[in-house]
Amino acid sequence: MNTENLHTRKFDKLLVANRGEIAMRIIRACHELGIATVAVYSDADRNAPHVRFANEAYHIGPSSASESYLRIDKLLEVAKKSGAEAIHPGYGFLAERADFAQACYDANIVFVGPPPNAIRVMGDKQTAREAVKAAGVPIVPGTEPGLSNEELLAAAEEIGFPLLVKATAGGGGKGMRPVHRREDLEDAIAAAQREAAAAFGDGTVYLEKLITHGRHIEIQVLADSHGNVIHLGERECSLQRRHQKVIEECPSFVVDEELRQRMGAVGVAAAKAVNYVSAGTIEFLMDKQKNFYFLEMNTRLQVEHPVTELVTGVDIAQEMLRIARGRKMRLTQEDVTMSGWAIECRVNAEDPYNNYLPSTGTISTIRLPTGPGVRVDTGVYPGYTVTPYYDSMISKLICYGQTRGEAVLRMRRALEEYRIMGVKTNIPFHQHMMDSHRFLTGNFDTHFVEERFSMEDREPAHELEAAILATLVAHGQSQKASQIVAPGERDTSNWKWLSRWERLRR
Amino acid sequence: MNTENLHTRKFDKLLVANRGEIAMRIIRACHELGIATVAVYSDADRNAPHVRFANEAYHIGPSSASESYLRIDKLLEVAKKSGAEAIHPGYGFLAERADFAQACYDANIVFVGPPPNAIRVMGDKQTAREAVKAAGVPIVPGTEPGLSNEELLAAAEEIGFPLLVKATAGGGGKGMRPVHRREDLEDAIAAAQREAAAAFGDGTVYLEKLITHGRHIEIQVLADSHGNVIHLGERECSLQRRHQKVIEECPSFVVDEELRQRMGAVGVAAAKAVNYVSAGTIEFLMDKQKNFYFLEMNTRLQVEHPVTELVTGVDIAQEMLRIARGRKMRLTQEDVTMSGWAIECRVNAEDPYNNYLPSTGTISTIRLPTGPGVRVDTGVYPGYTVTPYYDSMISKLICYGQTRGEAVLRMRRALEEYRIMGVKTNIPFHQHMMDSHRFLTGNFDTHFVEERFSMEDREPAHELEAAILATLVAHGQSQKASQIVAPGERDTSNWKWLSRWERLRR
Amino acid sequence: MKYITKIEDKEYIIEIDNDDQITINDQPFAINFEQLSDGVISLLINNQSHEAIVEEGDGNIWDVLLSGELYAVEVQDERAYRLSQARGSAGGAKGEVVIKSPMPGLILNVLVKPDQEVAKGDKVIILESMKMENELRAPRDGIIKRVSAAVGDSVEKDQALLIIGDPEMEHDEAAEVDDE
Amino acid sequence: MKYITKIEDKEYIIEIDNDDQITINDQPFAINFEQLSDGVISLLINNQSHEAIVEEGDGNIWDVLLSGELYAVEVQDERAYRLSQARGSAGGAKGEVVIKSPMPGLILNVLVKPDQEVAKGDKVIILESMKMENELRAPRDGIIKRVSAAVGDSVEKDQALLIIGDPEMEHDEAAEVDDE
Repeated sequence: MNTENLHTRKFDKLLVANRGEIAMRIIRACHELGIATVAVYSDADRNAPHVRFANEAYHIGPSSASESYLRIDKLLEVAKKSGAEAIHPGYGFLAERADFAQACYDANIVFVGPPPNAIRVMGDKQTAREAVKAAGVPIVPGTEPGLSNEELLAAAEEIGFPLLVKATAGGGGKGMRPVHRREDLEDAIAAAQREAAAAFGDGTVYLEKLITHGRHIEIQVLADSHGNVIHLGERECSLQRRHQKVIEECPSFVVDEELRQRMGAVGVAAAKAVNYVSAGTIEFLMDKQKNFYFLEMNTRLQVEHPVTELVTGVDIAQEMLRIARGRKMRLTQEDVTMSGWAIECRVNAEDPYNNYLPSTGTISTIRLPTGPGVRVDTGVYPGYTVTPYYDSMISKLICYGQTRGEAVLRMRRALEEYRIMGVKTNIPFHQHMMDSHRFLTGNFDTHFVEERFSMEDREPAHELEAAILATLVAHGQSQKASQIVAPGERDTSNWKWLSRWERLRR
Repeated sequence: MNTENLHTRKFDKLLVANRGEIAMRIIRACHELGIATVAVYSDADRNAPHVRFANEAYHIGPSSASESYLRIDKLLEVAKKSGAEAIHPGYGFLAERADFAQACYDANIVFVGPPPNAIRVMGDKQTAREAVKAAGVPIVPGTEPGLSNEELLAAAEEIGFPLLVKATAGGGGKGMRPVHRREDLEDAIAAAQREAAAAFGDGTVYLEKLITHGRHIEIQVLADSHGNVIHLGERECSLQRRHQKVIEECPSFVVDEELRQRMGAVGVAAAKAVNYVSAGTIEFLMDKQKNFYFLEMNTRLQVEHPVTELVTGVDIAQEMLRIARGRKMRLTQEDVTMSGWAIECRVNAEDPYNNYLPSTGTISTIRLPTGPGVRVDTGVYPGYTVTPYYDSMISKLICYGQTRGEAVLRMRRALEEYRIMGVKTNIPFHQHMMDSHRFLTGNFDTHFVEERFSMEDREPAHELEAAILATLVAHGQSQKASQIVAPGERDTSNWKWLSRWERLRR
Repeated sequence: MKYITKIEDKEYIIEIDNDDQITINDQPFAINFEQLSDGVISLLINNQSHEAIVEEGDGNIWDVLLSGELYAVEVQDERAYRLSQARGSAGGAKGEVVIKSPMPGLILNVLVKPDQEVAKGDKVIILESMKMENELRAPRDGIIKRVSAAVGDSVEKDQALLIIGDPEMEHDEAAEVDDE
Repeated sequence: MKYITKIEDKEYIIEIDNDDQITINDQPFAINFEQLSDGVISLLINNQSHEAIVEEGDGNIWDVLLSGELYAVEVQDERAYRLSQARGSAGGAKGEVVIKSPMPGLILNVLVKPDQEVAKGDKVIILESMKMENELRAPRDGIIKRVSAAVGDSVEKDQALLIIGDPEMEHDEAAEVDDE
């Protein structure tokens, strides 16, 4: 098979070209396979857990990603210096940059991911559509990119409204705009072009029919370098805000075994169409009649991979490493079975009561939920400062149950146990969702969160208790403040630490 | 069926008559089923998580268990006051006291466990042996209790050596002594009687043939109040110190599907022999030829239940509650399947380098391992003081993998991530075990830990790094100390907090 | 000791009688308050158990994290309360709302002009940060009193961007503004 | 600044040249030391990453928790080191070992008498605690110099139970004891 420019061979030391929870996920998978790990860090991340948990760590530059985590030259330099034989890109940053995969190949380093060509083809919406179309994968009607605004306006008439303006280089909803009325089209094109230009340095956009009440359902695939390709079933990712997934689950409420196998087969075909190797995800949009259309393929490990791991029992991160080491997959399609239900809530630093505006600040306290059926993947720590440099995801909270109901109830329990102070988080959003009838009955689509879900109707349940707590603490502080000796210590914001310190001195 | 003096009916509020990690486990299971919880606490436990996580909490007395957690009158009083309709005893304390189950019944409170009679029969080694023997369960040859020392010495001749001296009221190895030579018998009987008298207020002992190179293998059963009894397969608990389990796994290295079903059937028969209802465990001793003999039945939730939960996907704690609510089990024997492998390490406050002496003290720092395949059940917290009042278990660290190898490697990773400071723990013991060839090849029995496993041959891997760390911290302190103003602050044990506090003030 | 404690528009009069009892709006509650070494607070109110983290914010505002929700609570003792009553509701002119930048970013668009009427929820400013366009909306009805941000400005966290005043207060407010 | 650091019987001479370099037994190491707000320490030694918790124990002993193992490390600067050398190895008479009660409990049995020879690993005292009989053993060969616990005593944590002296030192040790 043609997987040119792909190294697969055994390696014992790997460089993680990423940060945050996904760097932790990769480091853990490596250590569980006996692979030594090399971390890289920017100025902002010296104290991050991926630096502390890795076997080695190297500084690669300022906080801005363009000067650190996106610097291919520095990453390869560290790989050489540390003797790392492989590089894992994680997600985001360089994960879907064909030139990075190629550069690794040229440096005789194993790139833990697909061959450059697969990234290149799938990275461009247009070539991706052509490639999978040829393989018989259903796609959404639309235009090719690069048309003039006049041509776009004309094409819009044929496609009909509602439609989507999408950036060719886009991803994660950036540079994407839905248009419901002809008169809004021009503004939308302008906004999408501006945003895409800013985000990707390429403002090219195209049009696509908008599937209303569509659900986002994706198929996880695994492909080894020996031509074996399997799927691990679907994930339901319809709960999104501005095309950012916030809650994912496995399996999907609307997919039965027959449909699962049908979608899985299509996913496998899409992967084969580009001689795919490694873990990948084919995203589909599904309409009310359960027709599904190819959206895009993510040629990397997905944020939401854990829900599939819990339901299939397959450790996707470890499989990815085994495949990169040139091993045959241990699993055949027949070995893959799904049991139980898993839900993932993305805990973000944002204010659900104020239009989900990102919340920056320094985390003072964290206590994670533990116990049965609860998994937390996180990369933050007490003292971590949420900055605009990196995305606002604080952690992934994943709960498993024998049934969807069990998983939801466990998620409620885990969300209530979660303690994080110093930034606002969307935990109340998740709590509200877990209480929502529409969610519980699986009756939602990709527009549910934005159009038919509101935090307005959430009752703050414990105002009286909060009032009492604040009053008692304020009271305690004023009592303490009057006892303290040195003037410097009177700085009230520290009384808590002081009282702790006083306790220690006893 | 005769399950007299057993209430089973729906309840919405439950009192947890326990503390520590098992109280947490029960509270979580209740909240996941929408059941409100009532915690009780002794002087030592005001700040314990079970107090903080429960919906209500009541103080029941001094730290000594005999004045608090063992006070049936106080527990029933709190149940009445709080309106709790059910009581869960957890394990230890009153969990296997028939009089407590009876008292709950008399107070018209649902006891989450078996009927008093089942506890009574299984609680006495002798009646237990008779009951299961009648049901065709194989038992180890031995004497009945209450014999005079002369009679015991005579009986010993028939049974032959090696043999075990066991306390009738015993459990968890207390009042148990192995005897290999005739001349040691009298001393052993004396020691066992003394220890049993101290621990249980009853010094009665009996003799039992000692199965050498035996493995401890137990069967988890579930029985509902409608006469349905199923088993959830076996657990391997051979790794013990002084008859205290330290590491458990599911499944067992030596049990295949055929043997599993055979042992399971025997376990079910034993449960039926006493009209058992609720979750229970039948412990067997298995010799080299894989003959298995009934040891005892634990008529309660077992410490090591999580390994079975991870491998079968069944939430045993929740099932127990459903059964107590009078529900039919959702599962039939056919629904029970085992997939993957789970290992539990009991993290105890003890010094593995000094004869495992219990280590008392106050925990200053805890950081639990997280991430894929790792579950931690714990009841301790920063500021918790390990005292002789309660047992020395700090937490249960449970790891899951698709294979035993994966589970072991994950356990190594999790043990390395675990941070607990303030008391010595047996984490190095677990790390050493996870590296041990005998353990990895499943080649061990109940005497392995004490007779063929030593910490002596463990190399401290990071002495140089430890030396550097201590020196840098000491240096940092002396630097800081010289800058600090108020004399009180010079107290060196606080420099860390001070520096933290100083950081906060910036 | 007596405190006046506000959450949103609710006001509680809380009297701390002693270590294990408080009185709220003349109703007594048995309390048991503990702070753990990691700062977490455990509070029993008539045996109802609550775990929370409480940290001091600006002014007399305390942030209380309680079963997932973050509450902003204003606590004043009687003296402070009477003072603030005297000079009108705490902070700035009555009913005035300052819209601050929630994070560092770039002003992409300013959708309102001074003296313009806005309704709660109207978009007023588009701020780019974390590579996303973020819409800042009016927290309530009112009149734009001042706009201190312009398209293209890069702004810091908490930088004041514009001020919304009460409609009915418009005149004296306007006056005030002119004074400055 | 120069320190003499001991673990077990190993001794390291560690010189802290500046914030990012140290010299150990004349060999230089590049270091990067950070302490997090929760007290955890992250140390890079020639880019090798180590995470640890370090707390001060008694005397100059520091407890270092490093990938599961707890190390007891003695740190002395040159001055303190020379002093301790002068008056023989730190703490008590040379080679003397005090066996302390590791926890509160009840003395069930004392298996040795003063002047009795013991070998490393010999049981010396049976202590009941946590409802278990715990065996205290001799940490090394030596001679019992003093027994300060009797059967039936209930003892506190860290209470001295008996003292083991060096065989070869016996005489002057004995003398010392008599002096007291």
